Amino acid sequence: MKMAMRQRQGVTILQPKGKITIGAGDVALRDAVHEALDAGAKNILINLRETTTMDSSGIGELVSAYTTVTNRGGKLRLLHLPPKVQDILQITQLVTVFDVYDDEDEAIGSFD
Amino acid sequence: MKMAMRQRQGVTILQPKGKITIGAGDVALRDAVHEALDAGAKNILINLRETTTMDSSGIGELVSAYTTVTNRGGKLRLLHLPPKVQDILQITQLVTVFDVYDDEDEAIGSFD
Amino acid sequence: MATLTPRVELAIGSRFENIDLVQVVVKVSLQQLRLDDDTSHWIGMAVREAVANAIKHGNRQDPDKKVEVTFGIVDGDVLIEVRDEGSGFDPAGLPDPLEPANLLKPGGRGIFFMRKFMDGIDYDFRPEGGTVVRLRKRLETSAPGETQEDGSK
Amino acid sequence: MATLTPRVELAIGSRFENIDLVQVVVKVSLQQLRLDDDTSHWIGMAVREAVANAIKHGNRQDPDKKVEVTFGIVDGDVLIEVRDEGSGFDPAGLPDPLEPANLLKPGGRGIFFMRKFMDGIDYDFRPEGGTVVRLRKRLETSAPGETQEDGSK
Ligand SMILES: Nc1ncnc2c1ncn2[C@@H]1O[C@H](COP(=O)(O)OP(=O)(O)O)[C@@H](O)[C@H]1O
Ligand SMILES: Nc1ncnc2c1ncn2[C@@H]1O[C@H](COP(=O)(O)OP(=O)(O)O)[C@@H](O)[C@H]1O
Repeated sequence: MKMAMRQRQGVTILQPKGKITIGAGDVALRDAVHEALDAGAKNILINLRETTTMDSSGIGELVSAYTTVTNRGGKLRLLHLPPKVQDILQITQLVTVFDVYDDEDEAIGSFD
Repeated sequence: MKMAMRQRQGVTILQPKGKITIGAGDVALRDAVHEALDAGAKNILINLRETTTMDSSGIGELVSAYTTVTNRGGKLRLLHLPPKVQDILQITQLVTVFDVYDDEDEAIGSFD
Repeated sequence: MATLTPRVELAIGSRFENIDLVQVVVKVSLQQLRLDDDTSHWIGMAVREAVANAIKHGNRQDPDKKVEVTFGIVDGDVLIEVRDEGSGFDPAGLPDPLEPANLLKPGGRGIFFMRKFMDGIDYDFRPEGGTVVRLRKRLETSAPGETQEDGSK
Repeated sequence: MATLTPRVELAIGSRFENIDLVQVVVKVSLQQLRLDDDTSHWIGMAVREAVANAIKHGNRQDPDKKVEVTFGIVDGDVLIEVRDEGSGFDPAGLPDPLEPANLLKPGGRGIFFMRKFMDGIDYDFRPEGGTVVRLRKRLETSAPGETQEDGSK
């Protein structure tokens, strides 16, 4: 998994590319979120467009990231869910937890 | 493996797509050559551009096709060898047997 | 579950990287059965979870301990067995990841995924040690997405 | 050849379609070693030939007979073993496919390819029946293309 990180209007946008799965992408996701928080980020948007596979460990990291960011008074939101990731959030009922966007401008605006 | 067959200036051009390997493409290649011969073809050009893998059975079928066509007074030539197929013809010294072309017009012209 | 006529058997060392190897074998094996991509995807995901558990909880990532995967067809069902060398656990006592109290827990969704993605899953603990999980998928089933949505109320 | 520390073991029924399965396992296993694509391609081709022979000549395409493939690393060499349940043959008595008299023969290039693509190949015939072919590739070798060209004068 490769992770891209950029800033836009005070929001840190993370874009993982590849698998978010046990032993590989899960750790990379955690590291990136912690790096962003250490750099002072409050609001994080994770663009999942290029996430090809997410297993239960990947979902676990997403949930951990969510609680960590929220506990620090920030917000974590999701952008561009691929259909299979959407399916997985549905069956785990995590759609009720995450705010999900299909449009980057709208997602960025939502943090105001 | 998928086989395309067309005619140009009295030459039958076969274009196998995919693997020419034991149990699959090798049989398809043999069938196509026999079909062409039964339809009256004398000169056959095999375009290997889309051949992804060729094993010893595939090479065997190519040699069989060559001898069958030649024994009937026709000619069998090759067009667009991918580098790995080229390597295989090199190590088997079959480059000395087959006439190989990189340009379809030139290949077609060679049959005159 | 009756005898499994193995089509393919695979054994790997207990390293997470090897999960991809198992998944690719499952994928190519299912291609031979001409299963549609979606069905094949969800079966592959269930197998990932089973192998991840075997590596992590069963063999505790000891690379010298093996995970064995057997892939076969019995009575029109795809059957996949995943065996480890661990000391087992009690599958009856697992928390439900959909309970509000568990919704934000980082773990505990692997076996839940296997149940959602497959038509049957059962555990067997061998007297000589080692856990076997058997995953079953009916081939006549329609899209797996439907099964999941039905099941997740 | 010393003990083989298996990284991956795979067993398949004797059907030609399963050759793709073996090749994909070899490919993914070699990717983990970060071998370059070319080296990996030629090793995969050698394994195809070994498995094709095991299916065709060894097990005579009896789908109930198994071909077992073991993939491992020993002393920096990639070692791949392919075992069948056949009755063996005499590897010493094989015609040279480069002899002018053999150049246009349809068969007889499989073992020749294995020799060209690998750094070592040897046969073992088990007393209880079955042929084992061991293929070895040194990892420090440069491009396999070079080896081939050197070899084919
Ligand atoms: N193969 C196994 N061997 C031993 N324990 C296991 C095995 N598979 C699952 N478990 C136990 O069941 C629990 C739940 O597994 P699972 O639903 O996959 O979630 P997670 O792996 O995130 O904990 C694990 O935490 C572990 O205690
Ligand atoms: N695993 C095997 N079991 C029995 N005989 C074999 C095996 N592998 C090779 N042979 C014998 O060696 C011969 C040469 O094999 P090979 O070089 O691969 O060419 P081909 O398969 O085209 O004949 C085969 O024809 C067969 O008689």
